Amino acid sequence: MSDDTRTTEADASAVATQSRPRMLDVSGLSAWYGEARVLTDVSIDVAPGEVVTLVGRNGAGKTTLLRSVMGLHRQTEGTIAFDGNDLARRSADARARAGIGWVPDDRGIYSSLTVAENLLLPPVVHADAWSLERVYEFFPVLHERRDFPGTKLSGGEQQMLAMARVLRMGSRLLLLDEPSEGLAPVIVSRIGEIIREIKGQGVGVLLVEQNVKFASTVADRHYLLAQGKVVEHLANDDFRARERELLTYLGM
Amino acid sequence: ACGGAGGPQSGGSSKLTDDKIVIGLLNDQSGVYKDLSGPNSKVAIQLAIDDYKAKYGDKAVAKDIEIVTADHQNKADIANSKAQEMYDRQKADVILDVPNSAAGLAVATQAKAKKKLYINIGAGTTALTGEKCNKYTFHWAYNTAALARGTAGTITKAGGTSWNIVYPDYAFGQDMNKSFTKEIQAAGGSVGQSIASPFPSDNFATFITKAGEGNPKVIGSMHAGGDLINFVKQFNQSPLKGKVQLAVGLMFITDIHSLGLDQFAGTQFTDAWYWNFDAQNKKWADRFKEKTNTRPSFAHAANYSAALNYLEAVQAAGTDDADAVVGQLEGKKINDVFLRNGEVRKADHAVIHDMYLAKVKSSASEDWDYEDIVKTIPAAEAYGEANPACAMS
Amino acid sequence: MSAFIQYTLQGLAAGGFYALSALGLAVIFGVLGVVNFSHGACYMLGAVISAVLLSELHAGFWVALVVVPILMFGFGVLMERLLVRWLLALDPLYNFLLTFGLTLILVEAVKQRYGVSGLPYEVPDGLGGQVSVGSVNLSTYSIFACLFSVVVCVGVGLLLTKTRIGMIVRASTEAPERTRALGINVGRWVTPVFGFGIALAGLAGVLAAPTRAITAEMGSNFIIILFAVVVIGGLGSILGGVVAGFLVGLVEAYGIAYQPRYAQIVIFVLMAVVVLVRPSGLFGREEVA
Amino acid sequence: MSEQMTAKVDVDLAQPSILSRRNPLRYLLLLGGFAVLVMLPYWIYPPVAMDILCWGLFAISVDLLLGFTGLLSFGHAAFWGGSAYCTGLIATHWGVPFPVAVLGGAIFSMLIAWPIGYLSVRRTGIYFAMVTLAFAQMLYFIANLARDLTGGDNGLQGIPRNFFGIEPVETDPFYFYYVGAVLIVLGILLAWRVVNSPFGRVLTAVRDNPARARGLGYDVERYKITAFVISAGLAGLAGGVFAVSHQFASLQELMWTTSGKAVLVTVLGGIGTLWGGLVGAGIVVTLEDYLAGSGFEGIGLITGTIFVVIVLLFRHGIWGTGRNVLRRYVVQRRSRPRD
Amino acid sequence: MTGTPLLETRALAKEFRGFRAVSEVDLTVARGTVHALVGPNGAGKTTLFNLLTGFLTPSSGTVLFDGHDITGRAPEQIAPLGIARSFQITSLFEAMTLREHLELALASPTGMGRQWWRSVTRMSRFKDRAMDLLEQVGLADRAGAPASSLAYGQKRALELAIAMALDPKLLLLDEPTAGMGIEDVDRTIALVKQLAAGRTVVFVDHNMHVVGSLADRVTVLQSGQVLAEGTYEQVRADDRVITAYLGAAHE
Ligand SMILES: Nc1ncnc2c1ncn2[C@@H]1O[C@H](COP(=O)(O)OP(=O)(O)OP(=O)(O)O)[C@@H](O)[C@H]1O
Ligand SMILES: Nc1ncnc2c1ncn2[C@@H]1O[C@H](COP(=O)(O)OP(=O)(O)OP(=O)(O)O)[C@@H](O)[C@H]1O
Ligand SMILES: [Mg+2]
Ligand SMILES: [Mg+2]
Repeated sequence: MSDDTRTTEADASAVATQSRPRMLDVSGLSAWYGEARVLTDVSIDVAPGEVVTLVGRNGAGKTTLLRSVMGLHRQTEGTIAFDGNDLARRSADARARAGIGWVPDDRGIYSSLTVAENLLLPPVVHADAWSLERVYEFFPVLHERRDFPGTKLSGGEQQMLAMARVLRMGSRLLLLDEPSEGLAPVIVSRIGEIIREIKGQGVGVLLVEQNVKFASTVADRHYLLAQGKVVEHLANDDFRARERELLTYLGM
Repeated sequence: ACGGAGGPQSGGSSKLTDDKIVIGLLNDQSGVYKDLSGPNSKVAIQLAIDDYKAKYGDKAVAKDIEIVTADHQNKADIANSKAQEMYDRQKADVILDVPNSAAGLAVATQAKAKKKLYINIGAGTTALTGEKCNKYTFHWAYNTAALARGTAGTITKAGGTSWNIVYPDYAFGQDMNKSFTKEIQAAGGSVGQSIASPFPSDNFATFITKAGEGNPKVIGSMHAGGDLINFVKQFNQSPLKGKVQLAVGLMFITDIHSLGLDQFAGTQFTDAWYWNFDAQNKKWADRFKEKTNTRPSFAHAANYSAALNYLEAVQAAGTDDADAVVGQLEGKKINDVFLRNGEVRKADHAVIHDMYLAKVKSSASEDWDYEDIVKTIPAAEAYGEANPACAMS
Repeated sequence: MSAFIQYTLQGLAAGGFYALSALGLAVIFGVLGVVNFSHGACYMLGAVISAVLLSELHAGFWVALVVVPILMFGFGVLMERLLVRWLLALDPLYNFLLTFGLTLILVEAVKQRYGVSGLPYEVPDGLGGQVSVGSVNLSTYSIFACLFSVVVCVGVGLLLTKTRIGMIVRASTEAPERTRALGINVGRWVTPVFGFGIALAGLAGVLAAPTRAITAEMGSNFIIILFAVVVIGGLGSILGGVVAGFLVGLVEAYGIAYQPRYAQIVIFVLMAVVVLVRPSGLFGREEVA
Repeated sequence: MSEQMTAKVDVDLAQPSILSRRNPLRYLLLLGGFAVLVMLPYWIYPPVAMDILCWGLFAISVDLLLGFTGLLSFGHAAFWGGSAYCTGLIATHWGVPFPVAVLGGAIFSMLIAWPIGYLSVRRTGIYFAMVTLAFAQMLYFIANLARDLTGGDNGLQGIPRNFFGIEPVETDPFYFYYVGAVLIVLGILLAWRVVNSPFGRVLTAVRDNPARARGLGYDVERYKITAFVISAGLAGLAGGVFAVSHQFASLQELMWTTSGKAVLVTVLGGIGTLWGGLVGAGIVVTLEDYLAGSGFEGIGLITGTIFVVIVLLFRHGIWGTGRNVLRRYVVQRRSRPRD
Repeated sequence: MTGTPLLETRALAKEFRGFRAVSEVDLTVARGTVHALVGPNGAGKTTLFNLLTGFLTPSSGTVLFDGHDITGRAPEQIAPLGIARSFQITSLFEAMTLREHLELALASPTGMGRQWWRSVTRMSRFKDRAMDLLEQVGLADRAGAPASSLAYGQKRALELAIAMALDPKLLLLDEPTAGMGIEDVDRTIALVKQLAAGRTVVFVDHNMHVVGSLADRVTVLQSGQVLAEGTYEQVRADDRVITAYLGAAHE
């Protein structure tokens, strides 16, 4: 298993995470859809106040990894721990209440709920949660459109709504699946600001991104995923330095 | 006590088709008429067969008598194909009962086409002895015209001279409305308004208000089944209760049984037969109860009577040939447990007999003891002249 | 003029009852997206159970008013757990068909057990008689039934729009998995709401028992009128259902007063007009893609 | 865009027909079907056999909408019953040979289907079902009120069965079956043609994604209305033959339970299978006929249970399930190495 | 003829329950150009597309296509005039094969779709053209597969092929590269370039790389109104555009 050794080496050399307390700890995770194995022995971790990205081609298994952490994909092996507690026996809603927030890749806005209801739906799980006023201040368009059905928003506005929703929960670990997709550049950079801000409050972020440029502006570390395996693990500086090379390597 | 006049002929060599008599009972065994007639009619017919066999013993023309039954579910199309099947496949010599007008009329068409006997009991429509009458079809127990003569005539003559009528807007209700209006006027009364209600309907409050306008002495409800119960319940909650008399066009003892005496107490209606009318009826009702653990409705008694008289006619004709049996039945005068002063009227095949004006008791001494017979309406008065619309063919 | 007032009041009284009867249908559709064809049958069950309570246990109207909704709630929970839930993820047509089949079973079962001609029931003590003002008369019971219905409708409306429950259940039915991931225990909500809708149908049945014929078939035609009510009001809109209930009650009463033969057709004509002019109903949300 | 919600019914039309034109099994099946058609009145009581064909075509007409256009009509009794009455009236008053009367009835159904369809197709999914149901109920009330014409609840009795004076056909259900069957088969062929036509292809597109179909330049509403009218015509054809076969038309034909039964037959046979309707009709009609004579009182229990079980467990119906099994078998055989 | 613009809107507006998603938009698209529509989220780009193609009815204003007023017509009336669109979210007939998709598109203008009395095999007269188009977008080998089995990028390619099949004079593409990796983006750019030969194209995209490589002209929308218009270079340098859309960080 040369891949495995390489990962371990990367782990040891690239970043010194061992000393820090871990918030999310995934180890030896494998996942299947029926017979097809889409994740193989993946080990990653996220510390509080840290932004970690998952980078990889379409179909590499990024979304599957997030869904497994959330407890929505159940056909897995290996362990997932949050704050040191094994999550295996916890349901998705228990995980969410424990402080894991998820922005799905399809945004997951409810058409049968208004914008405001979309925001108010999930429970507040932590005292750091953004207040409704703050959310509206940051995303004035959501305030303006608060009584419209959620899916009447434009594509990009829905993306903002999904983001705003987890902020309002006050989750301490965010799983963001391509949050910049379909957003105007100016909004993308504001999302970047948000991420940096909540990071300061000790929130951990696991970010899946196609937009490598954006990823490198917010992240501390990067895991490179190919065909369901972690093939590289880099600190952000290394990542920037090797950006061209990595892109060709990943076929991005 | 059967008035059959035909002398017994020697049973010896059978002149029966397929050596047996098959009686088809086609009725509603799962729907609204289930209690009124339904499966228990088979018991009644079996009693008739037993009586026939006991009476003629070895001399009986029909030795082997079989009953076949089918459930038409109140659907005319099923009644139609079941009737065909009974006549063709099961070799039924006669079909009995068939409640529900559409189904009853559909079977009459089959009887005519197959040239086999058909004795209707459960349906009320006068069309069976009117425009749709035919040689092989008999109508045994009642029709809407007889109900009107009984109830409307009697109540009007007793002083209920001004009426408002509410009737359900379908063939039966319209027939009833017409017959009632005619009889009320004939008896010297008047009808202020006739109000049609959609069928089916369960909110009658406004209809009742409307029917109370103009201060009539009597409100006539021509509804049946669930509609009738709805009407009576809501009438009892209206201010008219106790001020205006309620008369109903068609009511069965099973309706009283299901709704309870107190809702109906005092209501007058016309019945074709009542089990506790006299000793003869009571005796038969006891036999029936032994087998079924319940009291018979008029339909059960009529099924018994129709089956028995059919067998008597076969006995008299010495064959089950339909034309011969019809010949025996036509014009026959009958007195039995169901038919009093009965006659199989030749002109339209209506089987006329005495009818009864009944009043619902306010308390019962036993289950099913619900009616006081106020008046016996003689057959001729109840049925009037033969239906002129009938061109017997 | 007083006749007109009389008809209007009668229409309103009937309308309140229509509103309550349609309420459960609207609740279940609004929150689960299921058109419950068996709503009429559940209404019938409510009435039949009341009658049975009376004849077997001598428990009267007021007891039934409490007990029947509880029993029907349990029935609804069973129905959801055993049947409806497996089809929630599919097209709503499947649950429509399922509940249609269930209707046949329930009606037949009641027929088998309690016969076809109906069960007796009486107006509860104290609610008999009439209330008269001048020449206008209304039966006390119908006034009670109407007021009771309005109170229940308002309560349910508040419950579903002003509390989190309605929101949660709507979200849960639209996307159960995603809702779970937002920290909401979905299973805990869907079943009771379905049960609640069924309990409302049962409640309407109890209210009907004293004034209507209690037969196995009593819901079969009623459900069609209720469909018209919810289509006019806008499927899934509670306010719409209530307004349409009163509207239908009034239209029917005026119909009976001035054109009795066409009283029932008028309801469907009204529906056709609404569909033509406002396809999503008076208060309906636009169908969402 | 309120257009986007059309029934996402469980159909699997995408797979190409398993039995290609060359496959002998295809012709064997066709031959078998034809043989059954011919032999049916020998095996079952002829009027019941006729009922099966009528209900089969009726179900096919429902499937044309449900399976191929994504519209659940819960008011098809309007067209079946409407035609039954119209056929009866034409036959009674003008004494024409019955196929002509049936044709007249079918045309009448199409005429009433147009305005109903025009109003109904504005709604989709479950709304469509409820709106059609209500319109059918309206027709029921009207037929009841128009007693002079329809006979009210007594029904239209004694519809003549004129057929060029050919005695056996006019009186014997056995011979009548074969003439009626020709009409029904023509209807089935028409349905088959429609489904396998360019028009049918567009219907499938409309069912799957109406907005996209509009974007391609197809007038979605018009296609839906046309499909609705064609379907009504087929239901009318079936209802007309049914009326002539029974020689009457009753209000039962217009009742919503009749619409429900048609949907039951369709679902039982398999939505989107077309032929499934015939299989479903065969089962439901013979079952009803058997139960009517069996002394069993709970018919609703049985039909209701069938409905529930089919919807829960065999959503593809009998034909659909059978076809899937066959397909799996064929695919397995094909993928087996040939050596 | 070449003088008149192919598409022109005059004071076009759309209001949703009192909210103006598009207001007073005057847009002119010259024949044979590739025109990009950019702007912040919710600026009204998709709404504008819906107005142009009849999926929404304008509250006021007019749409002129080829000099004819087409305001308020239904999609099925507008498509035959030669306007085709792709959807922001892929919108296909999931159960149909790729070839059937194209045949359906090719048959649309011929009116064959109304023929219910003919065999569906008549539609295979479009087979050659359909295969041609699939070849062009590199999907020929998947011709018999159902659309549901395609990967995201392939679906977008199929959308383009359908648009080509309609042989429109005007092609409207809503975010053709959203959610694609860099490699697929480049392929799509090449495809659109190929498509644009001899046609007029209007597209929406948030990827400036795509806008830069394709657009002859760029219109920037904000809050339903035109904020700026010009070549890519002009627009990119516009201060208002930078603050409203690109953001200060953007170069
Ligand atoms: N429901 C499913 N059933 C079967 N296979 C699936 C399913 N969902 C995903 N897959 C497969 O699993 C693999 C990983 O998918 P995943 O969605 O995790 O990829 P991803 O890295 O998020 O890709 P993208 O960048 O396109 O979002 C892919 O090959 C995909 O085809
Ligand atoms: N059907 C509708 N009902 C109500 N509001 C709508 C509707 N469609 C769009 N909107 C609103 O109109 C505005 C413009 O939406 P549109 O989809 O055109 O934006 P867009 O420019 O395409 O944005 P994006 O880049 O995010 O896709 C948005 O604020 C949206 O909320
Ligand atoms: Mg993904
Ligand atoms: Mg957009």
